[in-house]
Amino acid sequence: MSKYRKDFPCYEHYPNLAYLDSAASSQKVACVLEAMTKTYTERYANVHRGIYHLSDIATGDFEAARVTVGKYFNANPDQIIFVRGATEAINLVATSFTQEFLQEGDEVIISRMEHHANIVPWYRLCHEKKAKLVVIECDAKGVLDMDAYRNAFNPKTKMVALTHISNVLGTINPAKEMIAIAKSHQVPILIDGAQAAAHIPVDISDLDPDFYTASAHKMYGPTGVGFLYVKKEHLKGMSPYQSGGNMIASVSFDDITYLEGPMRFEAGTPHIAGSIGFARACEYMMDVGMSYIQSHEQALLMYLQEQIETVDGLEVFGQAPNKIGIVSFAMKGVHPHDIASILDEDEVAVRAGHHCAMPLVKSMNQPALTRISLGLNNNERDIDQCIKSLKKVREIFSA
Amino acid sequence: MSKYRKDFPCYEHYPNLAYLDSAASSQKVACVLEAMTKTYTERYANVHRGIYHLSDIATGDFEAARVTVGKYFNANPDQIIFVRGATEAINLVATSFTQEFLQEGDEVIISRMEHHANIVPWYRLCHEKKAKLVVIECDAKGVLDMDAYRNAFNPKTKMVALTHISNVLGTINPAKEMIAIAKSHQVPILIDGAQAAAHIPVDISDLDPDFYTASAHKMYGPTGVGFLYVKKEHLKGMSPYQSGGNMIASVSFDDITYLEGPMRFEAGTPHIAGSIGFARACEYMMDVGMSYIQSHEQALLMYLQEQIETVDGLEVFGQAPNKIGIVSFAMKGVHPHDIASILDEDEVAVRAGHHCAMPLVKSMNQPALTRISLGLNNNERDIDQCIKSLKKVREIFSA
Amino acid sequence: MHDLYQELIIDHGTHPRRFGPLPEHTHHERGHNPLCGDDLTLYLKVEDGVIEKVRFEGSGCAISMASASLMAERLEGLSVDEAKKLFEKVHSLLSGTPVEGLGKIEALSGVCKYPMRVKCATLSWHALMGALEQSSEATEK
Amino acid sequence: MHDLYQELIIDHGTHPRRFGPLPEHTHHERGHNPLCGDDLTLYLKVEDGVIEKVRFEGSGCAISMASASLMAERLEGLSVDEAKKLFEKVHSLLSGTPVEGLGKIEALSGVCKYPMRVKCATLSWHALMGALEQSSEATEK
Ligand SMILES: Cc1ncc(COP(=O)(O)O)c(C=O)c1O
Ligand SMILES: Cc1ncc(COP(=O)(O)O)c(C=O)c1O
Repeated sequence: MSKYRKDFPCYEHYPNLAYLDSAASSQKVACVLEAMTKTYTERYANVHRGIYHLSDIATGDFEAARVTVGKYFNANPDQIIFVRGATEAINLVATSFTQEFLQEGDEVIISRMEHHANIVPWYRLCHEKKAKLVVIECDAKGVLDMDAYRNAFNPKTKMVALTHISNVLGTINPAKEMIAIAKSHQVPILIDGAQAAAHIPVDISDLDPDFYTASAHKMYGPTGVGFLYVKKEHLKGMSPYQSGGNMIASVSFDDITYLEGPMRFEAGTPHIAGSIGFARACEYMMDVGMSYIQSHEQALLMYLQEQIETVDGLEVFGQAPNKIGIVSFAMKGVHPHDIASILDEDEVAVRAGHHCAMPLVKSMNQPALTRISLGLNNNERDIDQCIKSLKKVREIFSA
Repeated sequence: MSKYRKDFPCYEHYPNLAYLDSAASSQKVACVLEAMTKTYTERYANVHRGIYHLSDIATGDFEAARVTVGKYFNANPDQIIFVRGATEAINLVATSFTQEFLQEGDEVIISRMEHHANIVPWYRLCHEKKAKLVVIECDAKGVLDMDAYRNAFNPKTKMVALTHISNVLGTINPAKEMIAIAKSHQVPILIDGAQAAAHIPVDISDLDPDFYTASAHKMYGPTGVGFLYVKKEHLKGMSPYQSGGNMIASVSFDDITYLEGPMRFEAGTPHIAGSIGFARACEYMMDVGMSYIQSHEQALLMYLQEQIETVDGLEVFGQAPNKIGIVSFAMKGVHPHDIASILDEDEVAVRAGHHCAMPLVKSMNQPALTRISLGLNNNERDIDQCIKSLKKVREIFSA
Repeated sequence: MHDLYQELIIDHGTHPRRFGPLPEHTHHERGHNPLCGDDLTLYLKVEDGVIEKVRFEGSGCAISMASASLMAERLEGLSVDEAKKLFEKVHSLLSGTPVEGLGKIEALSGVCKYPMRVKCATLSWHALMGALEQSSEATEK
Repeated sequence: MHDLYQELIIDHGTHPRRFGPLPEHTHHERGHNPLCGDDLTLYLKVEDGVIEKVRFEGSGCAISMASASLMAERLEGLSVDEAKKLFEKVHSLLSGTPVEGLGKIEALSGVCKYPMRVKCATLSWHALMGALEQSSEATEK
């Protein structure tokens, strides 16, 4: 049930840790850290344009990382841009793509269940352009209103940005359908895969979105890196985002020409070690197998949903039939911060707050929620420990 | 002479490596890698807003890193923004600061010796705003024309962006004087410290620029992280750069308020481990002592300059009286790429090309240059090995 | 015994004293932490430099509610100067310096070990200082 | 012996053959690698499907110059089809596949071990293909 737990060195230091906050950021697997240390000690130099051996192998490793990440998501590496994370990727699209054509009165579709990363850049852009942010609601179970989505399109609709999986509700949205609908209206669509990438198979070639993004740190990988997939037809037309070295073909004070392809959007020295670590995390998950990961996490989710019923006074938000191992809840009369603090005393790590999804949490009339989120590293004992501690919270607060 | 060489694990794998490309990116010290591995294995969780222990210590380490970086540069941590590197920092300033007030006909001062990172963002901004890019030239020795700089100011001058040290010439520019002059005209100034930060003491409080930046990967630190210092009076007024989680105070679909301080400019999950590694690199250099670093590198530079005279047909570019350990040269009749390839066979790693400074290299009427750059890790043997190999190049090409 | 959630904290956190509006207030101030959602409004009736009556309204975690409740109880009858001195003492307590003579408020001392929670405990106290820095609302009008 | 810089390469790299303009050319094409600065222009005089004369001008590293020089020497007298086949063979050689019957051009075989230098060696060959893909300049006018 937990044969991969040993790959996570955090448990050597905290054998009793019940880490239930993978949705915020996952713990790391040893092979990722080894790959990065190896890069830094044996295979390091700046990439691109260096003629000597170390620069050559660093460049090779860096570009091989792009291939591996592409393979994990079944996408052409020539369409994989390394970025800091999902947040940067969405900003990049809003700035270098949508900003170029969005006009006053146009509309951008997002949903109620977006993370701030997929709200604020669009909000700012719409504000600047006097365009309208159209918000698709979800029902009480946390299922996106697909009819509302379908009906939201009109000739003013110029961009769609939707999450693949909600970081609060766990809902797996019907990405393929969402993309097909946008496509039928010739509206480009970005899918925020930050919560999907480590938990369900993501086949970009099959989904065929215009943009897709995820962050490595939620995929058992390093901080400071993620990717943006861009459909080929947009890659050429998009204006550069940040600019500087590494992304130009030639510079004079009167004329500058930019590179084509992913490097056009990778100004400056990239996060070389991070990209290599990211690829190693992808490889690790491919070795484990996405079907194992899914069934492991689904089994734990079933167990968690069953067990959590035994705690009095809990209300769970997010009951979509199709969801990943994320369970957010409110406990009557107890503030989530108090829950998280008490759980912490029992080495149970859960997150409490608005989860960077204020519009969603507010719509539930909650000041904040407590969230349990699962990953490959978890086992049933983690859940038992959490449930036991939740019962303790009940006790303390009903004294 | 090389007592710190043992701190660089690359030499365990390549005992005969003469790594002379620190200006592109430095090799790493072991303690930096250890600090990051420790973060990832024992002290990892997402930062900010997590209530449990691991998140608490990760947040503490991350904020302590800001303090350490501030200490290294003698700047208030509340004015230190973590970014991907110097390139991102300059883009941030061009976008969130200068763009807000630059008007048609205004002027931005840069210099001939800037890295593309400090050219392209200003070029693009000026292009967009129909403003003028004013370029200060340097003389044959590679010394900035300070008279031209002084005379370049007029009421249209709205921004200055100059490098502290040239990555091709090694010239240490008189930053304090440059800043004072800009200040006397009430024009904000950004100093690109990418090449300065690991080689000379940088006292930001004393220099008092409006903006200062450097990248960790050139400071024996990790990839994917750097910092931007922002003067307090600008920090408040500056509009956010990227947006998403971590930088907002509240979000609804009708209104968004942003945090104040550095976090306002750190959207999304930051490069947590990288920032901690960056701080460890700063600590390492503080332990070694900047005066040791400087005298070590100056002694090697003297030796290199002396030895390189013994190679026939070399022309060295950059003879400023005040310079760091960077020596760029052309060899008559031999293309730099051929030089670098032959040196590589002897495990001598030097860079050949335009060094992301095309306007400078072109002004020297060279298609490219070969560059030797020194760091704390180097010793005289590295230089001997390089000189011997350069003589071999001469031989091969005069056969 | 739980460091953070002593009985007194739970009691005041779940049944805050002096909770409610105070129409006859002379000073009031909102304390709001958008990041964690704690949100309260403090009302003071100050007469001749003495805090005669204290009430507060709002919602938040047990720590913030308990801190506000204990503060409200303690403030009534104190002079404005005494209240300011009390703020300093509580500030020290929550920063980890042992302070004596705070009575029930000492139940908050465990909070200093939880940096993420300190701001919950200080919210009402900062609202107090904000309120006292204003001139009385009557004079304002 | 140095893998990359064999005598033949140094010789052709520093004293390129068929170097210079060709006013009577029927095809020409520029090969330019902005990243490393190698820049050459290739001129061909093609008549009745046969490459009669080849010249090139430009500057670059020894590898790119030698490759262009060896190519230019070899091309004269070949038919356009033969030239295209030659390109395929050289492409294989530079990708690391051993190829026979290339004569002097085989001196370039060491390049394949240096990925960063392969594009120097292929520059003139890509220019050749570019030139041949055009219809002759006379017909264009
Ligand atoms: C759904 C979703 N989108 C975007 C993000 C932002 O990711 P990052 O902070 O790595 O940029 C997150 C992570 O919190 C998320 O859960
Ligand atoms: C002077 C100078 N400025 C800016 C940069 C850009 O730094 P980075 O690539 O780390 O963003 C460099 C590094 O190449 C540099 O030498």
